[in-house]
Amino acid sequence: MAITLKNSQEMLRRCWRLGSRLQFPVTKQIRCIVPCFTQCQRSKCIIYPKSYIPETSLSRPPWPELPLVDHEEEQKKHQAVVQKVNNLLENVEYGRLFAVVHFASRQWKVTNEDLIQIENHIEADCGDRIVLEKVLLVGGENFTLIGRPLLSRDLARVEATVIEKTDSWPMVHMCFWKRHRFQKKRIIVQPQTVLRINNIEVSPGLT
Amino acid sequence: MKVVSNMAALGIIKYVRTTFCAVQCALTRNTLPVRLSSLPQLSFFGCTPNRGIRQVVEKQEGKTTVIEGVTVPTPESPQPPNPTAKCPIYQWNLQNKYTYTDVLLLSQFIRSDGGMLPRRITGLCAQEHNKIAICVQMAHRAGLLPNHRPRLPEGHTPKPKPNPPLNRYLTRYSLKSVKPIYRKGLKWCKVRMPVGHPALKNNVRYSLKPIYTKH
Amino acid sequence: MTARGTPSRFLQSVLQNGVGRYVCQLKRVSIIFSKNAQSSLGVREFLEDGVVDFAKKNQGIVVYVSPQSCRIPKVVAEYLNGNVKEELVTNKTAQQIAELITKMSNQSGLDIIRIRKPFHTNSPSIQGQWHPFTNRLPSKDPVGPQAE
Amino acid sequence: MAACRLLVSQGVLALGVHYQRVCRSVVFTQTREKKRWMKAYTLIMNRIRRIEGPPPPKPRSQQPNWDYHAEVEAFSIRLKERFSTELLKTAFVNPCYVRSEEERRRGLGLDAGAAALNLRDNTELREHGEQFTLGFLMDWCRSNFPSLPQEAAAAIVGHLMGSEIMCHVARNLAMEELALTAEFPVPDDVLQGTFFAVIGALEQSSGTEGAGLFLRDFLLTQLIGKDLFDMWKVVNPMGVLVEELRRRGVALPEPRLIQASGASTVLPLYFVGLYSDQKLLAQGPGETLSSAEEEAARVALRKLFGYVENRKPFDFSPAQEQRQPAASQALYSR
Amino acid sequence: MSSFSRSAQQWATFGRSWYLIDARMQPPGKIAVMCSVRLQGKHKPIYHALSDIGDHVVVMNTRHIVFSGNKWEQKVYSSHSGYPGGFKQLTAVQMHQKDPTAIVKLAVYGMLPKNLHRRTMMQRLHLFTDDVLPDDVLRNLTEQLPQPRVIPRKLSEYTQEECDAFPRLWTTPEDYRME
Repeated sequence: MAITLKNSQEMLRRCWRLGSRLQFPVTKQIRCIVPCFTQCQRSKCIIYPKSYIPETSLSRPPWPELPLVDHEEEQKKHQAVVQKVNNLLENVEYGRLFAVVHFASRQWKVTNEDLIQIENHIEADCGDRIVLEKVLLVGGENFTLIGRPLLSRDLARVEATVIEKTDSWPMVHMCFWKRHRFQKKRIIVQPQTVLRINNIEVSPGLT
Repeated sequence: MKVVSNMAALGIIKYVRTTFCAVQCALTRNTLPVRLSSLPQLSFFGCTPNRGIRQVVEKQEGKTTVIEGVTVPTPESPQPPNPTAKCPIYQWNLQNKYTYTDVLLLSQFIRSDGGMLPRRITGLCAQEHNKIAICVQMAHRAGLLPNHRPRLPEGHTPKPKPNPPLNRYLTRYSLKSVKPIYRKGLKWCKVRMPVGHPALKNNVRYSLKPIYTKH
Repeated sequence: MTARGTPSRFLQSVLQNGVGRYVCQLKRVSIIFSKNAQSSLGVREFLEDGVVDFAKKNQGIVVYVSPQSCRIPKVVAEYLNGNVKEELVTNKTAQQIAELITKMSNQSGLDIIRIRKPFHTNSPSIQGQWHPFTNRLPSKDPVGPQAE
Repeated sequence: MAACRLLVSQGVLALGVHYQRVCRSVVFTQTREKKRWMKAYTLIMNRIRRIEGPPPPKPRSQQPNWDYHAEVEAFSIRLKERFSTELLKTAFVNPCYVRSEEERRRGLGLDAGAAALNLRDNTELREHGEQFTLGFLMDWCRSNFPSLPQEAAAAIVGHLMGSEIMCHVARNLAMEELALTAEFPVPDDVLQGTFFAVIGALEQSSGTEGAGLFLRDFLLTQLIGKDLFDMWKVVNPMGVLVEELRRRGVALPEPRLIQASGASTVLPLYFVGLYSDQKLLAQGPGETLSSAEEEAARVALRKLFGYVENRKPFDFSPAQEQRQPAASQALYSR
Repeated sequence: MSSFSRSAQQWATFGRSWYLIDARMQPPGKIAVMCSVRLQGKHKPIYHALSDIGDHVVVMNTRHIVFSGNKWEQKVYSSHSGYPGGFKQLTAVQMHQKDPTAIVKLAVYGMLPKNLHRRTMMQRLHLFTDDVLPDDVLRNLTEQLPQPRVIPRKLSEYTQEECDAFPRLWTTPEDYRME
């Protein structure tokens, strides 16, 4: 059963591919017709395909027709870009880097020598170096590496130092209903941690 | 030799001129394009009125001279992509694919004074005829079709209007018949202003927004 | 509750602490307690158990112990940037006092007030800040009806 | 001021009257009624405080809980440096302190031999430290910004060694309380000198490298977020740019208006581009055409000198780890 | 990247640009949508509701706006002066004849957020009845925005080739006589 299902799926996929290949000449033909139409009218020998529609305001979508994507060309372009960025990274031809890291259930855009403050204590002591491992994005002046969703560990590395573990200011949480003799007051003090981003590194391992 | 009706619209005249030339060519050569031989059949199949240009043929059989009007199949305009359908809109796959802005299409179905050609001539089906009529009306009101008014008599200058004409489109009702809506009503039952025509509701749309006829 | 009227500052650090090396910002702790008052029982206990360990562990912090005849024992912390913070430790256990002193040594001595943004950066943009003419070609064609 | 004095005298007079009354009635009785004199008293005291200002600051060494030796020890440990304690203590002794102390002793009536303090002051250390700092900073500037001209580097070093930055750093390292000076709110130049002396002491006790790291970690971090032209005041950036380009043999810049918006309003925005040999050198926004041109010249200078905002950040990695990356790279390469 | 000085960067980022919109044959609602977005500054990536970063918008040809449906006759603009008997109702035609810029102005005014910035933002909207703009406005302009509605062409505006390119949908019978 499983095999047949697989087969049928494959068949479907093939059909779809064929169809996509067939579509191309058809659309091309339609596009050809319009300019040479006046000539053809004189010679009176046009046969329109079955799906031809004279050009009206609604005969085709208002957006311009996009050319079909050529996979090989796409691959080539992709390769060229990757090669370029790898070269950049290898020769260290970038200046300051920035990164978007996910830490303490928030996303932070950080660069070197930044401070970020987290609404809780973390296990590291003050003065410890930690590595922020969930790196979503690393960018330089003229390139940006975006993870899907994360960049791999050996590609990007963001280090930080814990410089302060402190408390927040006493936030007053006041509840008061008028005419009901109801009020409650809570003073909330939250633990906070301040991190200093020390460095962001990228290694040229892009594929 | 030929009965050619007066053509009203510009495009039609143009078209007839070309056909005329073609006919002459065909006559001089005395041969017909092979492909066109299927045309009489076409007219036979579809119950469109018998169209074509008749040629007078004189035959002498002994003493009697027979003068006959033989229908010469017109060197036809390009064959529609879907010839089995009856209505020209369906023949050209144009159902739900035209609005009031397609002046080239609409101008083929109007007389010289701007009115619609009768349905028995054009061969449109009732719904399409109705829709085209609506579109023609809206195109007139939007000022897209040329001024079809009768010419003023000699020496008559029209009164200068105090204000320039106002631009409008998708106008459904005649300008004099509508009244201003002074009382809009409450929020949940407002009096709406119709825009466009419900007959055009089935038109193709390429956006996600539905066609909205009550503003 | 809205906190707009309260004093506030931005996130900052003393002398870019942590960029090069980390410096503990607490420079001096004075523990003021009474030798026989009930309220400084915990302090006395702490002095017996933990204070030597603490001082050995953090040699950069000078710890002063001064017995006075006072009812309210307190811990006075002085920071590198000159701020002085006083904490009352009346009726606190040794454990709590140890925690308190550790917390003080972890702080930077800046005022504990509302912090407006949880981040601070000196280079806000690496790829260039936006302005109305970003990604626009330099053009000097006059715009307007007369240009057409 | 006169009015204030009058108020004070009146208040004191009223207080005196009350005092007299209290004294006259009973010698010492506790009255349970409302103390009506209290309000006037506090009011006047507040006024006096306001007029006189806060009391003069007292040096930390004269306050309770002060152990100079322990403080100096803690200072060196806190900064994770290996100072020799003798040198460090010497570095904190300013000549003015020695002088004033001797004077004080003489005033107390001690004879000259007993009055003389056997203290070395930090004059030598200060000079040594200053020279070392200057040399180190110049080298650092040259290695980090190779294309920076001499006067710009000098301006950066001057900014870092200026009394403002030095005093800020010294105050935040708690050097103010440790420094032995004649007058208490330590004057800026004395504090700066003390800082130089500390640097000199460090250089002598733990070598050039350690002192360099100390300077890098505490003084050069003050450069973070600083713009080149905050430190190097250039009046005519266009002239500097022209000179620089001429020196490099590039075509001279040609300012062109690229974009403009709101030209006839009071808030216009112009973008001026500097083209050199039909290539865009830099562009700059401004309120007027001249200011935009100046800004463009500044941007071009920053680009030429490699001091743009997104340049490579300075290397502040800790000293031990500087060897580690090489090792790790070797590992990776295997 | 541009490494401007801080003050110059600020001036550039918060500089106000001037947009030009041609309202010829455009419905006032669509014009108003474009205007209100730009007047509030919502097209900028630095938008914040509390910062006043709206741009200037110049709308020309307001005399030649277009209404769909029968709105010229049906649409009613009501106002009340506050005095007894001060309720006034004008149809769109009357309004347009009275003041050719009023319709666009009211449409934009209605689309702006109802707060204290509304009048300030309206002051940054410049309406002109025709395509003749004064010189000091012309000098400010930075960009002309594309028109939101595609103007349909009249039959007389099609070229001969385009007419020929459209196929003849039906053939005329020979015996039909047209006037």
